[in-house]
Amino acid sequence: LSEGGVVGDGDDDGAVTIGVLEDRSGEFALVGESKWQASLLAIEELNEAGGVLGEEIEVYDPDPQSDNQRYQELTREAINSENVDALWAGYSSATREAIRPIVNDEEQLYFYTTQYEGGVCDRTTFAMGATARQQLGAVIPYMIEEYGPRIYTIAADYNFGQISGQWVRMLAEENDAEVLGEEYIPLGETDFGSTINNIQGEDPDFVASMLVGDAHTNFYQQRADTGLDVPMASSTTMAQGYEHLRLDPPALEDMYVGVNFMEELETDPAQAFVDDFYEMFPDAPYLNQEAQNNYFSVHMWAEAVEAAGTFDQEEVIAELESGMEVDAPEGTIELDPATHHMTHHMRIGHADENHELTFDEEQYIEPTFLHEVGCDLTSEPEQTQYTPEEFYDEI
Amino acid sequence: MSEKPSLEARLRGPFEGPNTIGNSRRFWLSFVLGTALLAVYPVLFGAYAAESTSVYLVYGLLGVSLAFIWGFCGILSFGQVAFFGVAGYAFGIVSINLASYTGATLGVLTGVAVATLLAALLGYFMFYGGVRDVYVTIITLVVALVLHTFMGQTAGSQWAIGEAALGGFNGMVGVPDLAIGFGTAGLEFAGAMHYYVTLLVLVATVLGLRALVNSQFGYAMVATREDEARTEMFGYNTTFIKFATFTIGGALAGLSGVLFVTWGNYIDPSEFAITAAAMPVIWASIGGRESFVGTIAAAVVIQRIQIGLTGEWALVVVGSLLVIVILAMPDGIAPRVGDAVDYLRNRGGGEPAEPPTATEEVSD
Amino acid sequence: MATSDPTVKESPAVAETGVGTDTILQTRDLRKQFGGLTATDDVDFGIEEGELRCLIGPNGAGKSTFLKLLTGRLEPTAGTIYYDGEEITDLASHERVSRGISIKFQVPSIYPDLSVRENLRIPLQRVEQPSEFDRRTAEILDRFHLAETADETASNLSHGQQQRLEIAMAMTLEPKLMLLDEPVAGLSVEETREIAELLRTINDEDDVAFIVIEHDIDFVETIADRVTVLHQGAIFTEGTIDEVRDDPDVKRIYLGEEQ
Amino acid sequence: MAIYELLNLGFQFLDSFAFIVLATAGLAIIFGMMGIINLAHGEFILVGAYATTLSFHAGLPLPLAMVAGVVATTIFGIVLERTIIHRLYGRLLDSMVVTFGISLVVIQLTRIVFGNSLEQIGTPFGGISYGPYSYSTYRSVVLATCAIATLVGLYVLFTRTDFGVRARATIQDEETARSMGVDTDRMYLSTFAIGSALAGLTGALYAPTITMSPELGTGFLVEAFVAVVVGGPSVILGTPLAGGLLGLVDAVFTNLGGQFIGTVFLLLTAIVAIRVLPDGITGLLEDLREKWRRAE
Amino acid sequence: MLEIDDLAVSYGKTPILRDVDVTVEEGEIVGIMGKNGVGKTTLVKAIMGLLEAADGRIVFDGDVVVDATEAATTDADRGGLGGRIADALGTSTPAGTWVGADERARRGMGYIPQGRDVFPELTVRENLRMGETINEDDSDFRYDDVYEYFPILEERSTQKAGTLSGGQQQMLAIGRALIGNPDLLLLDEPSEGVQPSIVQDITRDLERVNRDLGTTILFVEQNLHVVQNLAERCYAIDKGTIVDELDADRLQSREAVTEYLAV
Ligand SMILES: Nc1ncnc2c1ncn2[C@@H]1O[C@H](COP(=O)(O)OP(=O)(O)OP(=O)(O)O)[C@@H](O)[C@H]1O
Ligand SMILES: Nc1ncnc2c1ncn2[C@@H]1O[C@H](COP(=O)(O)OP(=O)(O)OP(=O)(O)O)[C@@H](O)[C@H]1O
Ligand SMILES: NC(N)=O
Ligand SMILES: [Mg+2]
Ligand SMILES: [Mg+2]
Repeated sequence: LSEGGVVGDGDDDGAVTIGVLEDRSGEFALVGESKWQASLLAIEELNEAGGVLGEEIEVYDPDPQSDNQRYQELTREAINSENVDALWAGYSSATREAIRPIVNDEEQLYFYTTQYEGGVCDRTTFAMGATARQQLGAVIPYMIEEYGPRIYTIAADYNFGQISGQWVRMLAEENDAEVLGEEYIPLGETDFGSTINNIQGEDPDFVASMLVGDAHTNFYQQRADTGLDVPMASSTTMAQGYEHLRLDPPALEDMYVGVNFMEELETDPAQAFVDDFYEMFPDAPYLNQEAQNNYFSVHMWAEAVEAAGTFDQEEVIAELESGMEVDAPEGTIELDPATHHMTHHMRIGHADENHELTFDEEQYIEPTFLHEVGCDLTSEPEQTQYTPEEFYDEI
Repeated sequence: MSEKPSLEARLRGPFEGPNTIGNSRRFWLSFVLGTALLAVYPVLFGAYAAESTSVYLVYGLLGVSLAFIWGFCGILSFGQVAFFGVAGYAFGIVSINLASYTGATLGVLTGVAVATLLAALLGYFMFYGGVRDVYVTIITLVVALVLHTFMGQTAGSQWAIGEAALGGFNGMVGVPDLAIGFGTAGLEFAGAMHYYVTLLVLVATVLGLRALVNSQFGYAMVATREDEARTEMFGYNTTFIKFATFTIGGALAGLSGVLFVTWGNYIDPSEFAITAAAMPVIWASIGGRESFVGTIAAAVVIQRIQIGLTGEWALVVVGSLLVIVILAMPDGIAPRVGDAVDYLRNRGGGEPAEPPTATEEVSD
Repeated sequence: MATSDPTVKESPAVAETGVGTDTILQTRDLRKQFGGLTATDDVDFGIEEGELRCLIGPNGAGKSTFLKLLTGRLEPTAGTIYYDGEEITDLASHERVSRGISIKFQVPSIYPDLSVRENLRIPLQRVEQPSEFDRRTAEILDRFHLAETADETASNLSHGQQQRLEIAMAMTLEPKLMLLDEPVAGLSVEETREIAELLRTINDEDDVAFIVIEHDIDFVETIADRVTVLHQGAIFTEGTIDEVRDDPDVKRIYLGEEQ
Repeated sequence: MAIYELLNLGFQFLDSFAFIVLATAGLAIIFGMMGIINLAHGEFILVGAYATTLSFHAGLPLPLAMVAGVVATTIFGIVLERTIIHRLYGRLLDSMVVTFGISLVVIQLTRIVFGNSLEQIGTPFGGISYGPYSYSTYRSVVLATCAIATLVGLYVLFTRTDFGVRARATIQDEETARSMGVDTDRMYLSTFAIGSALAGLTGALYAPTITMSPELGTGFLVEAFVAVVVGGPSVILGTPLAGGLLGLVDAVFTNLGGQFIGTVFLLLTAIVAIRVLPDGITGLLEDLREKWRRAE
Repeated sequence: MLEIDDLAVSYGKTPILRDVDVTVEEGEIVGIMGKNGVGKTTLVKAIMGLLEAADGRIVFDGDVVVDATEAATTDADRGGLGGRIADALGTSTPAGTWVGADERARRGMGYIPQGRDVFPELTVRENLRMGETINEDDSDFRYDDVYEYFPILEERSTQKAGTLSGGQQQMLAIGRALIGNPDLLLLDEPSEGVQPSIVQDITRDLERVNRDLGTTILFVEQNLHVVQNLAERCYAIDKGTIVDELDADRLQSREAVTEYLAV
């Protein structure tokens, strides 16, 4: 099984193909579309500059329709039939976990670009997004400081939400705060009346929200209707699904989100990227955080290939593990060889009652959690995901 | 059909009769040819092609489980995926916990048993409770949706059975391959082997069901489908007939679920969702619910098209096809294939028309 | 109304258990209510082995309801049914059929999409070995004058042929008691006569008991051993056709003056 | 304090009740009256919601935008009936496959034309506060009022008017109805149009509260099917009763155990209800009514 | 009142009726008899407009309601794009002149189908209301009149029609047709399944309706007594065509009548 067409060195048909499996329909289309577009932008830039190692890059990009089943089939197809040299795939953590066994079996170089709960320590997987440690680690202490120690957690009911919930508990513990209640809400749920009543019943200082997907957006609208004016901290809003633009103000008033990139970020590299993006996709509704991650990681891969002088995946991985530095739109960032994660510039984005954004407190945060658990892929090639619950006794 | 029991007639005998489409020599020739083509397919196209085709045959089996109960007993279950999914999860739970040949073998048995039991329970609840017609359809759908909702919220770490985490929306990952054996001795069926096992199961199921449907029980099923009240008045326990048929259908759906989960080593709650639940109904409608081969062909082709067609118009094309096929061919394609063959023959002035035959196997 | 008519004979055994020596079917205080409407009103009805009984009575008298109670299609509100020496009140329809009660519904209910041969196979396989199917099918087709139509789809048969097919199917089960609800409604005079002869022959040759509901009084006259008149759910009177015909009360409630 | 929790429950009940009734009404008419299982029901709602939202952004005031939503859905329904659906009368099961196909097409076309989302309309009327709690006025009081008005309207239309009697007669026996002077073709069309209009109304009413995405219709489907089954064959009575029962179950269990428990109990109630009442709530009701009538 | 020329009807490709000529004068009571399956119901349905004619003309009350003669149909080209679009939209009508059943009902045809086709899920009262909606304006015949003929219907006015006994359903079907004040009443075996005394009543009642309201009646029957007592004139039909016409005198002879009911 693991013998069939693994070596994607691009020699067999003369073309170099990379796989970009991003959702353009279904529950995650709203965030997936922009990820796909930014990948195409990066590939076009590479090809215009003469390709990688002189080869034009082709892309295999069917729509997985937010369906994990389909993701699996397409991942097999990408690896075995298309012989992709690198794979970008998936928005949700559930998707990532669904295809990771295949990726592992086939020893496929794989980039996962979504912000996520953290903890993946995997020899062929490179996690480009900010982790919960990086995002919540920035925004939760800030909120405790600003508003007080009483927290209420609402999160999407799957691995991402559950583990993010553990992180909120963990961070509360570290900062002498208290989690009053937690609700894990099934993906697709649209009615938040009782959730809002429960929050009101507990009367927290702020709400930590890790809601995900189209349906969950309804929460913010309903929060505004009922006049629930508790401030919110989040790792998932605005930077991905641009709720601040889709919803009428003041639905997102006092929403604080820990981000490494948003299109509103007013740095020069960020704005240059935004301009290039909208030049290629003038009708795109938004350029989100994940899209930036796709964009810089495609370029980073190309640099690694150039440096290695080959498309051979093992050698490219070795090159990536030598420690790369990239000039990303969010700023210059580094790849941590031991954990295959990025050190990110984390900001706290804040929406006011008119949904105007401001960014506070830029911090440069490393992926420390995996260091703490002892993940070192350069010496020990694992294929695991660690959770804080397993590792810290206090939560 | 012929008077003197030739070897061929004796071979064919148990598998044909007025209740099945396709009783001609032509049908059997295409059936054997189709099966042979499918058997050499991996040799021609390689292990990976076989491996990726395997899942379509699994869907074919799921479709057959519905065609059997719907086409021959008139019970439209919208919840075949419930048995399919439950068996998949059950296999996962057992085989993850007992990571050995014994575990996988037990997993297969448990998976099918759990699906059978669920179908039996549900069937008992419905048929002995006087639920009928479209209400059966909707109850089965609701059961699938309950499972969808339930499995969707099993993300928390409390939802682990031994080593096996149910995983909620994430699904259950790391399910072992299909294997039969005891302890450390046994056979593992991965890749092309999975394909052959599935093909074998599928052909055996089709033949077995054809025999069943043309047996006395089959006549009772058909009579129940045609007019339940009347059939009861001939002394048939129609309630039991429906119950038994439904349970067999559930067991087959369970078997396909086990094959499914061992193919992808993964299963998630979306298998219970309304879109997944609709698919077997669509395969059987399009392929012809009274034709096993037609249903299999429809499952293979439709699923292949869905994966193969990319681009934003794909779903528009698939949806329009469904509408057009049903409007143009209310009984599905299979009966029409026979008609078309006969028509061509008659026009060619050949031999007299035989009874309609089913479509050829579609070999992807 | 007269629930127990002096003409209804009961053996002591019947009084005890509802089972007489020759009695094939006996009901005791059989009652069916739809809401507040009593469709069957404490009926004590008995029929002997091999008897051909007609059940007549005004529209809405409860004849069809009574038959449905006997077959298990409806559950009685109260009362018991004895058949062939045992109580069958709580048996499911198919179990009653297995014990020898067979019914032909009011509307023809053959299997319209199956051929005549396949229609016959449904009851046949209940009672015969597969090796006997062809021989028995031929016999039955012959007896019921359906031979030419053997491979015809049943829905293409004429009304009269459908009626015959249905009786044939019911007879295939070799019942001891046949229940027929308006078997000749809508049939021509000629076809009515054919059916009448058929019923008489079966009754004589096969020793099958019949309960026949019919409004066609001429038909009743040609076939019936005895006639029971139902009225408002209860047994109004019972007797030979002539006795019933001459009963002024029966004329008033049912027959009208012109007969 | 307890009084406030009771109020929570009450508002949640109104919310659930309105949602179930409105999600169901169009489906129930089309299924109960016409024998078409409309798996594209959610997409009819989608059409209503999108048309409302787009009209609103085009400058119409919200009430008028909602009217536009209803009109658009009605036209959509009429076109579908004339081209496709009218061939499916009496073909219950085929109708499912065809409408499933329609649903795929509509969702995807919506996506192609309008992208993955539309800017949402804000919810009017704000919230009602009581003690520490508050609840959306629109989602509870306003929508429940609309739901009740819809039910009353349907009840009157289908039981008190000639149109209603004719529509029901047509569905039961088309040929006889025609020989009683009913233009059955037009009857089917109008009934389908009414069902479509109701789905459009649901879309219009929920447009200010839900995320405008091509898949928004799926969010209504489960409740709608469950309520249709629990309601039983006589939709006019069944829908409000099912809405009431299921709304209560949903509100109580959501209140006790959260969203998930609420949904699971909703579905379990449906299964039990079908088993205990094979003819739905209306079957039970009819039995009772019959008993009572006869007893007089 | 009704004039049928050369009518032919088929089910699919099977011809059922051919060369049927029937004339009914205003105020007449005309019977049609024939054995089973000869096409009586087919004829009545074709008159009512529930079946398409393959050939021939039907004139009702001076207006052509069906013209399927060759002359009429050749003009109306049903092929071509227009025809196909009409088919696709389901708006196609049969060739030539065609007045639909609903319109015929509104113009004064009343129909009582064979086999008690009442609306089973509507109440008795609602079934009657269906009849009434045909002729809302001039209601000579009202609920009260129906109830007078058939008291059981008043008693059961809120019962679902499907749960009535067979005979009760037949009464309802007749009452429902009468309440619409038809000019021409078409009855298909009204005595089937009805108790003898009520058959006699119905016979009398139909005569009364004919006399008092001037309703023309065309009925199909197998019941000898009804044919003899009700019909002023009678057509005999066999193998899909009219084979005889019996006047009042011949109707009184039992042999003459039974000839067409028996072989
Ligand atoms: N399901 C039911 N619900 C309510 N009433 C019913 C039901 N079935 C029958 N009835 C009533 O019970 C009475 C007896 O009906 P049944 O059909 O037994 O009459 P019948 O003697 O067969 O009459 P007919 O000769 O007209 O067929 C009638 O008044 C009928 O309306
Ligand atoms: N829908 C149909 N399709 C095909 N053939 C039909 C159809 N309906 C009736 N027939 C055939 O048409 C012929 C005439 O039927 P029709 O119902 O007009 O007879 P009828 O004279 O009314 O008989 P009856 O006395 O039994 O009511 C019969 O041979 C019948 O089998
Ligand atoms: N990584 C997430 N948001 O699932
Ligand atoms: Mg009766
Ligand atoms: Mg007839």
